[in-house]
Amino acid sequence: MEQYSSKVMEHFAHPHNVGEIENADGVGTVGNPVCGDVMRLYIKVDNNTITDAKFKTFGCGAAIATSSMVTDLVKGKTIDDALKISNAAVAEALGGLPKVKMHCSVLAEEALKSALDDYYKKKGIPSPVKMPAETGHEHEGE
Amino acid sequence: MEQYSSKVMEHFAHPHNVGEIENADGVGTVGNPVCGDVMRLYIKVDNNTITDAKFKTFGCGAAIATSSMVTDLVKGKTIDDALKISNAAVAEALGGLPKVKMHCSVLAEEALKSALDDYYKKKGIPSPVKMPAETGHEHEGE
Amino acid sequence: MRKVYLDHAATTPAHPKVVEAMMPFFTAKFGNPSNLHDVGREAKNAVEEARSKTAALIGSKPEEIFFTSSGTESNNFAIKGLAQANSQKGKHIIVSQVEHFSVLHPVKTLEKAGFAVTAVPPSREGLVDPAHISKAITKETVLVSVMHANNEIGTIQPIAEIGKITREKGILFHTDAVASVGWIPVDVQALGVDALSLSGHQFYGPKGAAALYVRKGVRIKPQIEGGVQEDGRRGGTENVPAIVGLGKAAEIAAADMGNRAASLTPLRDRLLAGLKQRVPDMFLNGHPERRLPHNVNVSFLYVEGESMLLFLNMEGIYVSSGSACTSRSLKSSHVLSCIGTDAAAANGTLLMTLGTGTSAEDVDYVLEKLPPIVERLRSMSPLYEDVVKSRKKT
Amino acid sequence: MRKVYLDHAATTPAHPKVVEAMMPFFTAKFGNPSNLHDVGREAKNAVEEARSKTAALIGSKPEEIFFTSSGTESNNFAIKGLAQANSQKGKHIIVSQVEHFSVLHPVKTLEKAGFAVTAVPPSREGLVDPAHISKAITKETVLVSVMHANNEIGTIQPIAEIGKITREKGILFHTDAVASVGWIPVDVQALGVDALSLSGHQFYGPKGAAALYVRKGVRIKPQIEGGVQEDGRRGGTENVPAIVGLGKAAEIAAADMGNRAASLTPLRDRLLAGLKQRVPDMFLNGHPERRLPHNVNVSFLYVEGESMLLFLNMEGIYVSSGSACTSRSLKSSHVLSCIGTDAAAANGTLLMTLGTGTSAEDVDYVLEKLPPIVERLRSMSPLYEDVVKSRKKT
Ligand SMILES: Cc1ncc(COP(=O)(O)O)c(C=O)c1O
Ligand SMILES: Cc1ncc(COP(=O)(O)O)c(C=O)c1O
Repeated sequence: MEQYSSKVMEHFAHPHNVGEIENADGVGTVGNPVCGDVMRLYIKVDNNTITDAKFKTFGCGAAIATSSMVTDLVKGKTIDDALKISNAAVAEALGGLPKVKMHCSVLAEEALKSALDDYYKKKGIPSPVKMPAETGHEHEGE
Repeated sequence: MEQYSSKVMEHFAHPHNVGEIENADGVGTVGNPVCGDVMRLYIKVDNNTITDAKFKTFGCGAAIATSSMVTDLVKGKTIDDALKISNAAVAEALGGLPKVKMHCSVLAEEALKSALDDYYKKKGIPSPVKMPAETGHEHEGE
Repeated sequence: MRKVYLDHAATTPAHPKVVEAMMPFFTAKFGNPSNLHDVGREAKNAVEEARSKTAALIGSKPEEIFFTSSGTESNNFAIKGLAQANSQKGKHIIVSQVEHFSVLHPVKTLEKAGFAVTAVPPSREGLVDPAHISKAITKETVLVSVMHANNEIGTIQPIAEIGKITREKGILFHTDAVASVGWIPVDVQALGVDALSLSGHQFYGPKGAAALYVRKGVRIKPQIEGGVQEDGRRGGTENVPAIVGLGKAAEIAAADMGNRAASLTPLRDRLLAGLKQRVPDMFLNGHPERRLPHNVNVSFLYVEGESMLLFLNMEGIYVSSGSACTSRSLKSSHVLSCIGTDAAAANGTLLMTLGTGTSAEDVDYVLEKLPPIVERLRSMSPLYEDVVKSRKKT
Repeated sequence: MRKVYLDHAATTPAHPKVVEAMMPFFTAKFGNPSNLHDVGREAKNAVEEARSKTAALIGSKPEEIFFTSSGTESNNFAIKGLAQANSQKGKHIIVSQVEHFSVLHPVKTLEKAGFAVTAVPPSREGLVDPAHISKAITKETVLVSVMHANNEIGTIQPIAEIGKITREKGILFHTDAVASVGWIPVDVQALGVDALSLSGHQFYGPKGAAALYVRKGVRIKPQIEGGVQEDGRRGGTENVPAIVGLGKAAEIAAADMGNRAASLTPLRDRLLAGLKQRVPDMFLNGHPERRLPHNVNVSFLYVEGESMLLFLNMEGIYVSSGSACTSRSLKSSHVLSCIGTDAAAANGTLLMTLGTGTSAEDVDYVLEKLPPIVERLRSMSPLYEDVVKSRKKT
């Protein structure tokens, strides 16, 4: 495996926005403990703008760092702009991810989309959210 | 390969009885340069006793040492006793030989027998010499 | 900061005396053992001395020891070499499901080449039942391979019992003793095995030297071909310094053997008991008693292994998550899944393996640092959140 | 007594800087590269640095280098791995007759498994004619393997010419460059090869570390299976110290490359010319010009190699008789017999290979000591006796 970037290690060691938001406007939980990663993302939306985001993650170093980064990225964005955040953008903001850990950034994107989807549903608005294609985990070795 | 004994190295470094005997009473040449060993043994016989023996050998350390030893062993022996010298006796007198070099002692026995055979033939006596079975070289590795 | 290396199942440092023994063979005594001159002879003698010492550690004859480059190579050599050389007897192989991949993958390769394979499942504690082996044997069975001790969960198998069965039936028996040699007594006669793998870097020898014991008279097909080395069984210029180092490590282990288990077992138990006391929702994997004296394999619910490993690393504590040899793999341990550990829990597994230099203070340092890490990660875990909430409800 | 080691084709001492580079990795930095913690990371980084240095020596990308334990293993891996992974293309292999046994034996094993093999004969000087390779190619040909330089007779093959042919026909091409890497420039791009073997101990690196270059995109079947190491291509805990040493040796060789051939060639020629002057009935084996700069392979008529070797040994001169790698074998060199050297003469062959530490004084010492040894042995030789007598007659 390639090494984690210092940015990844920073976000892993001191993750931003850890926690829950009581009565969140949107919550998304994605992943599967069997595969080793579960992310839950909470958002608070005010006037079409994401005013707060928090997460809880069960997973590896990259999973925690991407969760931290994606919550950083969405705060202050309109929901339309938030929808445009791709996994590549999350990975890039972290200074890159090891190839075998790219799926963590996909999971972060999924968690965000899932939270936004939940927001639309709660609002009763038809959801424009398209979930990214499930890439699956690249299983190294065996 | 096992190591040569110090006795072998002694006889190899300072072989006894190297040379020719002019007008020898018996000469035997055995072996094949293709296989890496040729021994020629000369004997001088007086009154049924081997009074001198010399050799020339093309071959490895063990071939030279066994030649040296077999000539030592036969000197002073009656031809009947000389006929009883076996390859095992030559090897033993040298403190043993590496397994892959045992064929050299066989060659030494053959050389002696061949010289004795020649002696009988020159004398016009029916030869009682039985040549030892050709054991062939054990080829190690490939 | 204190540095506590608890990953001895992955690799050990070479013993200082091992390094000292190796040093001359890089430069002053650098010969190739195949050469007849003094420079080669010196190297040859050193290799043969190491062979004797390695043999002495496991109760074999020197000429039954074949040096290889790793435990992985020894296992490949044993499995493929024995099966190929004896296939006239039959084409059925029996292994346990908890073998190392360096046994399982060669077995898979043989399967593709026409061999039939039975993989016997272990118990919940990782034990292979000799009766299961017995039942699996057919007329076609040519080889049984069961590891001596499992490198992940530490369970020690009943090899002598299995050896009795295979001997009775005239079937070849190989054991992968890479995880146990040097840590607990291993004797090929007592175990009744025909082949046994060991690896130097697993017990304070150097990397690059390992061995396969093959009982005299047992046929094995060379896998690295084209050299007269190792009696024609394994080609390639011998790694003389590493082989010398392996010999030295074997000598040291033999002398220290009584001491090793005696001093490691209480430390292992201190670590496990301390963790149990401090961390809820945690359990031991493997057999509680029949286990390697330096092995602690525990699963922490609701947290993931790599993140624990990385936080421990920041504290100067070095451990493995999941399998010692495949911790770069995302796939969780096949051993844990074979013994029925829940997949999510398996993802929260740490493997801590102590060494001869581990002190009680080291253990206490881990007991101080690890529980808060688990706690912190649980506070970030959605799985834990769900559990807490559901507990509150009931 | 002066000590003159002229057996560098058998093995070289590790360069002092190589040993220095290796030292920390036995104890202080002893980690297993597969581990994610800092101790493992440190080892992993060292291995990757060594990979880059090794790649730089032969003009490849780092990710095209796979570390093994010996040149023999690299050759086994290349031949079996490439043939097995690409057999859908065809089952015909072409080699030269003068390949090392670590190529020829795996080829034989493949032959037993259903491959067809063409072994191309060399010229009297040991050269393989590219036209012969071209002619031997069929629709079924999947792999060609011709060594870069012969370890016994020193002949350097026209690899780039053969590479052009194989490339044109889309056939895989492996070269065993164990005898040449580190001594003469080797560039995988210029040679046009898909795979190349090299071995550390052959050029001042340590024993136990070697490599196989495999061009990116070329499929190869692992031979030592069950590990994630070396990108899943070659299992087994990496021999970190030796790999670091190989990297260092590669770095030193790359820097010193221009110098090596330039300083060795005149010494080689001085030795050969001096012998020719002093010893009658003697001839050079191999190509007079297209040969390794440090290789002198000569046959002395009427005397046998081992006895010369042993007498030289007593004078502190260390050489090989016949094949560098199989001098424990009684069978005389297959290389000499392939190039048509008379069998009796082949038995009187000495292989003297110089090194970077060899001086003109060393060469002169050999020129002083060797001729009387040959003379003495001839005086003891029945073959020589016959020749002298028949000469007298005429
Ligand atoms: C041309 C050639 N190939 C392969 C080998 C085998 O290499 P190793 O000794 O590293 O196994 C040798 C050894 O001398 C060699 O000269
Ligand atoms: C039980 C077992 N077998 C085989 C191996 C492979 O040994 P090596 O790392 O020397 O290749 C290991 C490695 O940890 C092991 O634990």
